[in-house]
Amino acid sequence: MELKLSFQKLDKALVITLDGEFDLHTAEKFKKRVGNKIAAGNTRIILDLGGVEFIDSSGLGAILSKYKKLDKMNGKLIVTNVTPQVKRIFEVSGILRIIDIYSSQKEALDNI
Amino acid sequence: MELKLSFQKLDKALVITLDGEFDLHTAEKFKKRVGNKIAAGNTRIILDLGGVEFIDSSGLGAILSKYKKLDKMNGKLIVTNVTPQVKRIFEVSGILRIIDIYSSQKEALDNI
Amino acid sequence: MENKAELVIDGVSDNIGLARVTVASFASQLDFTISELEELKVAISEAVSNSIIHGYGEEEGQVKIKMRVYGGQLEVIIIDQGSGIEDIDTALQPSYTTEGRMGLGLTFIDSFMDQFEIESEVDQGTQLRMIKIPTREQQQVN
Amino acid sequence: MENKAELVIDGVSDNIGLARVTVASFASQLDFTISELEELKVAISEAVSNSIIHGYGEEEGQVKIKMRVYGGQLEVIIIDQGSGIEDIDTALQPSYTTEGRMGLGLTFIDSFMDQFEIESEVDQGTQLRMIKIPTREQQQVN
Ligand SMILES: Nc1ncnc2c1ncn2[C@@H]1O[C@H](COP(=O)(O)OP(=O)(O)O)[C@@H](O)[C@H]1O
Ligand SMILES: Nc1ncnc2c1ncn2[C@@H]1O[C@H](COP(=O)(O)OP(=O)(O)O)[C@@H](O)[C@H]1O
Repeated sequence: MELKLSFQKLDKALVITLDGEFDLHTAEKFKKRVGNKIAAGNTRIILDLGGVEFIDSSGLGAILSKYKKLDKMNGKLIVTNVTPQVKRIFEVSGILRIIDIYSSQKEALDNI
Repeated sequence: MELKLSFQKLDKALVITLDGEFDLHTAEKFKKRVGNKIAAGNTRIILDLGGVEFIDSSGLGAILSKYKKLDKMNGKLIVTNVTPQVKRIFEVSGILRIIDIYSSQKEALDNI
Repeated sequence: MENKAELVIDGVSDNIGLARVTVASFASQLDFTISELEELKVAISEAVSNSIIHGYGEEEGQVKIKMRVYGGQLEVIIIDQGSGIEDIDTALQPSYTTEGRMGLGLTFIDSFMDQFEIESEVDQGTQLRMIKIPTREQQQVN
Repeated sequence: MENKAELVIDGVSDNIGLARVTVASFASQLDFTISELEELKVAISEAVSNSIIHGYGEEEGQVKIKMRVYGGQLEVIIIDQGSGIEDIDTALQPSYTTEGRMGLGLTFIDSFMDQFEIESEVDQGTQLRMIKIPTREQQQVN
């Protein structure tokens, strides 16, 4: 049960694509690696969740903590390509009122 | 963990397509349903194993018992579309010396 | 027909995925939809994570997951011998957390399972019992 | 790092798939290839089937599956409290079966696992211990 992170640096933003399962076990790795990218000056982040097969409140918490961190720095974190399971978790948690979801990377880029 | 059987009656043979996992649990169902088809006069059978994701010695035993039954009746049972896992099990068991495997339904039909 | 199984895991986060996979595989003998199995997985993930983080924290310990199918429903009981919960009513409030987390685990379990109960004693441990019934089954019954 | 888990199932054929899935999921923390995981699943399937058919037959009983990862290898121990094996050497012969089956279960286990041992006592039960080591791991060591 792993979570793979890939990074793509664009002019306007850093796109981080996640593949795998996002739970307590993999949240640590996510927080550390994304934390490093933020520390290195990437304050506009698009999270592509198209490959996330599972997420629970630990995964959600990891995303929210990076959102808050960036928000404080006047940066931005938005999300794209959510699967139905991820969407459901975003809805039930109420996090949709905080983090914006876009249906494609292109749309996300237009709005970051 | 199920095994789905579908039947296609052709002029020369009955094609039985299997999908799922073929173990002790599903072997019973296979034996009963294929036994009924044989009793109903289908003595030339092509087993399409393209959808078999798992097989062990119980699944193999179920196939062999139908092969033997048909052999005694001057009928025939051949196999097609084996996945690498199934092939491996056929090889290690030595059953390749008894039951013929063909790489496509067409080739199987030409040889039944 | 009744059927049961029990999984005991070391209380480390590596094994949370194992718990999800095992329970979902056991549950597949009932007529759950894919999306119901997803909900079940979330509930299992939350409960096992709670036992690991809150129950055991830095301590070592094991988490027991009892599964049973009877009367067309799935029962899962998750047991730890960890720190226990002082005030269950407070713990159940959405956003309440003692560890700077989301405070959503028990809320998700409540949303995604048909029934759940907690028994807990401080320093003894926590037992969470959950029931899930396939909707297709419920419709047949009513 | 060591990690362990234990699955106990009712000894019915419905649960053989569950045993395969659980062990394969636990094993995935090591660097097994897909085809090694397939081999592992066959071995588990054979061992659990043996406990159900030969160990318990018409009787009810439970099968315990202990999994452990240590030193880069996977250990699986499968235990029943069934009829036991009278003569292990004979049971190990390819094609030997007492139930009109293939007599290939133990042969497959021997082919697909790196190591296995059987302990058995008549009317007490059978314990089968198996080890599998990822080839990629073995290559690194040698
Ligand atoms: N198994 C457990 N052992 C001890 N405390 C628990 C356990 N499960 C839940 N709790 C307590 O209940 C609180 C709320 O749990 P939960 O809703 O899952 O939120 P979170 O895990 O995000 O804190 C936890 O913060 C913890 O104090
Ligand atoms: N768990 C067990 N309990 C009792 N007898 C067993 C057990 N496992 C194996 N045996 C005996 O060993 C024989 C050979 O086993 P195996 O090679 O798996 O072939 P098969 O299951 O096809 O008979 C069985 O027929 C049975 O007599």
